[in-house]
Amino acid sequence: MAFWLYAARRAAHTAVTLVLLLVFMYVLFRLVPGDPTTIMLGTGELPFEAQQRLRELWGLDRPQWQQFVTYAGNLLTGDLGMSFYFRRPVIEIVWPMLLNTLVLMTPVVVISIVLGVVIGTWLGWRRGERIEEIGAILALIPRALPVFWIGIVLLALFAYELRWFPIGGMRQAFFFPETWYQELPFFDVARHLVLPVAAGVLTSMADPLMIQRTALIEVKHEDFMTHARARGLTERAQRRLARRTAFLPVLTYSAIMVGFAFGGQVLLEVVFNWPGIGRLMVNSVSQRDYPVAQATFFLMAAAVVTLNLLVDLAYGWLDPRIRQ
Amino acid sequence: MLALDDVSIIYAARSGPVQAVSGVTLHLPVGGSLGLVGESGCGKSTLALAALSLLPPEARLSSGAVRLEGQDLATLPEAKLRRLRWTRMAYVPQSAQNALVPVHSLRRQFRDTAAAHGMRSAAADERAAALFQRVELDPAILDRFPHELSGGMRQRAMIALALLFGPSLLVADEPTTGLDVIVQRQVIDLLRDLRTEDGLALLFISHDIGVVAELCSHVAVLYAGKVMESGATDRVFSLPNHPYTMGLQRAFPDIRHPERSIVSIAGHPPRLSAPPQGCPFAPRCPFAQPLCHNTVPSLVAGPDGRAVACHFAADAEALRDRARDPALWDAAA
Amino acid sequence: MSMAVSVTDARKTFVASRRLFGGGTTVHAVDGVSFTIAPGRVLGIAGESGSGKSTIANLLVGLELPTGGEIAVGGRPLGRKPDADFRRSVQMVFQDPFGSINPRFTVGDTVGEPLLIHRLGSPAERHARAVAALDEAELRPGEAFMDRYPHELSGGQRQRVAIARAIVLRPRLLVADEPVSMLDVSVRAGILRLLNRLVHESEMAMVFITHDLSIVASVCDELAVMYRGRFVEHGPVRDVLQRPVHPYTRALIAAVPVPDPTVAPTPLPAKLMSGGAPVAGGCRFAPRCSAAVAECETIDPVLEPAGPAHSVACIRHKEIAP
Amino acid sequence: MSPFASWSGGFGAIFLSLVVLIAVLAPWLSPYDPLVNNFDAAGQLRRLAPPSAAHLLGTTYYGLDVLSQLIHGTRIVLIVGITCAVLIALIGTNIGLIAGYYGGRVDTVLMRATDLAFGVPFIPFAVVLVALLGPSLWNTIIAISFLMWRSTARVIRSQVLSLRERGFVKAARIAGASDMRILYVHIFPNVLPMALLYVSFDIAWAVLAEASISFLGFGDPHQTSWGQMLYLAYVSGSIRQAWWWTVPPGAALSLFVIAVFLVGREYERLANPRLR
Repeated sequence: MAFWLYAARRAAHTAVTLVLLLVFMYVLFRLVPGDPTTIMLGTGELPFEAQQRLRELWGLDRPQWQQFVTYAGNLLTGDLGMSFYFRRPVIEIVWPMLLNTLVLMTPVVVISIVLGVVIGTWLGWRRGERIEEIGAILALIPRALPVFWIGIVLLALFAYELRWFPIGGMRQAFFFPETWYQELPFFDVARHLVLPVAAGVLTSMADPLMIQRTALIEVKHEDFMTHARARGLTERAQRRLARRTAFLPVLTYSAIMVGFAFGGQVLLEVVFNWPGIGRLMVNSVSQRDYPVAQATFFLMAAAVVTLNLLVDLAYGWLDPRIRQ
Repeated sequence: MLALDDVSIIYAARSGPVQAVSGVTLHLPVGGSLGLVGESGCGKSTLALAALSLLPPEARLSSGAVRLEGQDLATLPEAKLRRLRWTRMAYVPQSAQNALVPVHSLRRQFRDTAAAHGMRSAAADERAAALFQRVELDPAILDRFPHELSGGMRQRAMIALALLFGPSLLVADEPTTGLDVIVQRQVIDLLRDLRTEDGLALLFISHDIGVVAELCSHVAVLYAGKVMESGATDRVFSLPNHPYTMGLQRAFPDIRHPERSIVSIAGHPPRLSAPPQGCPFAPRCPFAQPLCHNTVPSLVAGPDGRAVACHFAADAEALRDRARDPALWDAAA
Repeated sequence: MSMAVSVTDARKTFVASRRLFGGGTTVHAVDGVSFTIAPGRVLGIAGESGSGKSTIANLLVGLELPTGGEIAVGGRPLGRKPDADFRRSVQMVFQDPFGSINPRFTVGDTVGEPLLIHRLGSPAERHARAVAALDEAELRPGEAFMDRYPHELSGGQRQRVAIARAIVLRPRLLVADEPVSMLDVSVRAGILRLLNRLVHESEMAMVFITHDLSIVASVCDELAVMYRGRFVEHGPVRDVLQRPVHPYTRALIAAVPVPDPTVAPTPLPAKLMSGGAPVAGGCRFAPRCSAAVAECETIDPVLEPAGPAHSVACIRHKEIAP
Repeated sequence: MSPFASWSGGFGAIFLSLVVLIAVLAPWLSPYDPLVNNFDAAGQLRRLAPPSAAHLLGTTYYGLDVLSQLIHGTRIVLIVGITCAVLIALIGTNIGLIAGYYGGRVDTVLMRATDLAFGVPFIPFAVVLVALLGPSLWNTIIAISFLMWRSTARVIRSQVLSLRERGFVKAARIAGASDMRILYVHIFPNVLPMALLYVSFDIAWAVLAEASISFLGFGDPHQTSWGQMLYLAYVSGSIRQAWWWTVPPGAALSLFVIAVFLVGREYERLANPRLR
């Protein structure tokens, strides 16, 4: 089957998932006791008349499905409503935070997958050697560590104790460069990135690593690897072949990993005071600022669904069998 | 061309070492054809891999030597061995479905193989197109992926790939198993042509004595990792000297004689982790005597280039007469 | 005499390669097949993969429902859905002895299960019937096998367990789908002889599906050769094997390797392999047939008599008959 | 198989037994009530006291005994781990079984639901749900189980898809077995090893998830969980000096999860010989 047909089908699939996701969110955020008119004012001690006017204004008197259509339409067009807390359009608050989140998340995900695949291939290829056995068990350990705890330990050690890195945030309020390289525009942000990225990579590297290792061990037993050896392929070419085939499960996993990465991201942002949407979400939930909470949740979910689609497309590209 | 001298192979299994092949000696002359027949688990595929020096890590050559054109493969460094593979000896495995790289087009697999031996992509493409014509495949198929082809097409593509460097030895391990009869016939015809026209030496492994009879001038019958009988195919099949060969032959139906009843051989092959003390076939042999259960018969070469491992090889003629009666085998089963 | 099985114009179509929008291509896996089998007789159905022989097997045992035609077992037609009676009257033996028995069941559980499902007899009676079925399948003594697990058995023994499970309900029809093709050569004859004996000593009929024409003679009474969803030749087994009429049957027989090195293999006609797709409304074998004439492209042949009990679907059968 | 590998599985098993023992005996083992503030002789709150004979692992900012909290935390870990794993296994296995066996429309609907569950970011969802329903241990368990069945469902479904084509399933259908019988007598026992493997990993993930939710401040305020200990250490700003407050709960959490992984790995090794 042609690749584009496969791509179209996956895209249609994603659209359906996105709609379902909107329904899911609509229901989820209506689990809040009372309705927005009462939440907004905290106590709900508003005169009945005024409440009624607000209900009409916000369309809360219309049938559920109409409310949902308006809601979905608004979200999809970027009209995320007003923040109860900041009294500003949600989009203005969320947008810069989203960019900050990507600044932290991209290196975490990319480095984790690259390191995981490289180390996983190495371990899988060396199956049965003593170093591999120890390596495989060592690789389990970081997967078991809670990311926020690693963050705390890193902070206590490298920020408070050794003072090598800042104790959190993304930029320093009053930063005076001492040498030339400190004057580089991204230097300050990079310095703030080191600890959170280290904590993130340490904990999210383990999964791609273990998956790549397991897949490689399985691939090594495949007939086509014996045949590749029979064809006189060099050790390097054989390993490239194995890595290429064994990478497919990692690719599948990377879609799931993005979902997890947002979870880890929330924790990282809280521990390191990173001004991203994860921390914003936790704060807005605590402050019962539901429009903001909803918007951050939607953005994360939409990002996961979109990245899932991209991974599916990459899979279809790399594995011709899947296109059927 | 290819010589296996007293080859024994041991697998390290979970339950302990398993002697998959013991003391097998085989010779395949230049341009010759040798069929290995036997039931599943008799060591056929292990021997094929040993002939290519491709044994998996858990298996090892515990004794003997495999020689290709006089060179002992075990003594060659890996780099030399690698260059020998595919240029001098090629391999057509049992399942082309699993042996072709699933994520690469056929063209890519030709090119990768070519690159491993220093041939350029353009030259590889040209050669691949010519070879596809040789195996009666449309060269346009080169750009397809293995899963897009039928079983017969895949197996022929596999053979074309084996011929990339015009090797002098082809090891084919059950290349027609799982194919439909007409497609199987096509593959057999192709292999026969390669043998007679291109002078390719063929080591052919099969459980089907009919296919071996059509394709190979010489045959070795394996049982429990040992050669029971070997020699020229027409001699072995017309005058089998070993009771196992006789039974195997009687177990095979012949479509020209639907009235002939086929037999089963009682029992099942021995477990190689705990082989019987005497002749491995003794527990299933209708002619077994106390001697057979205690002493392993050695493979004795006869005058006509044949060898047989049976204590009663001298009485073969009488045994053959008795083996013709299906009641004999039924009584044992 | 009432027939154990009668199949009239059975059809099964599948929708293949579904598109993103709209329908897809229909494949006629079985395209108008009729036959009857008397109790105690065996019909062999031979053909290459994709000929529709496995679909017939699935239709006969109710794993799939026909899209047209009628299937009746013991005179009772299969209605909209197979009912308990139908389930009791047909059973199947599968190709793969390793996949066809639940690895977590003992032999006794496996063989006794059909009795349990149909709530036949007390536990003691069920046990006795399962032991008897094992004995009949030549696993003797049956009692000794009851508590064993499949992994303790050889391939041949597993296939006998599968046969015992199939006969424990005393079905009217047994469908054997390539029952020996995954077994070692040395044990095939035993299984074939067992099936042969079970059918011919009882009122049970059998359909024996195979791709290997060389073994049909030892089990079957009649043989039908299938090509692209149709029977192209049907007759007494030795008659078909020794005097095949249809060009396809001839090619199939010629392609079977002969275990005699002194006999040169019969060459196959070149057109057999190079032929393209059949023309609608014509003979489906015509593009690969070396005996085809222009008419073959326009006439879709039906089975017609070519000898006693022997029929062939070829418009030139009289001219090309041996 | 190397002794090293089985040694690691044994270590995991011993550690887990120890945790169960501590959880059962928690009231007798812990020297203090984990939720009662401790005062010194002068009546002063024992704020951030370093480890001593009286408080083997020191005290918290609120004057609570760290060791006692740690000991009581094992109970939360086991309740959350086991309850979630059972819920997840029940939901995931059944969805996988039903989707894989029935196929067609049922499969499409259930797999869409699974896709949706994969599309929802897990921790943010749990935080929102717990915040909306009100922080409590039970709500945390619901929030965790509500999404985590997804991996189990997918894996079990793919196993069922291949089992469905096996002869013994067809044979059962031909013999007239009901769908329920085929699903739960024939197919289920054959997917059980895989389901159990996922149960072991789900215990680990659920415990980590509970810790994360508690660390974000949405845990049950009336229970002492290890995640909550870290939350309080963090928000009280004590992480720079009170290592005795931050290291033990984090290390205990990690060791518990490692132990679960090691036992799961050992089990996988037995179930899947290829990984030996």
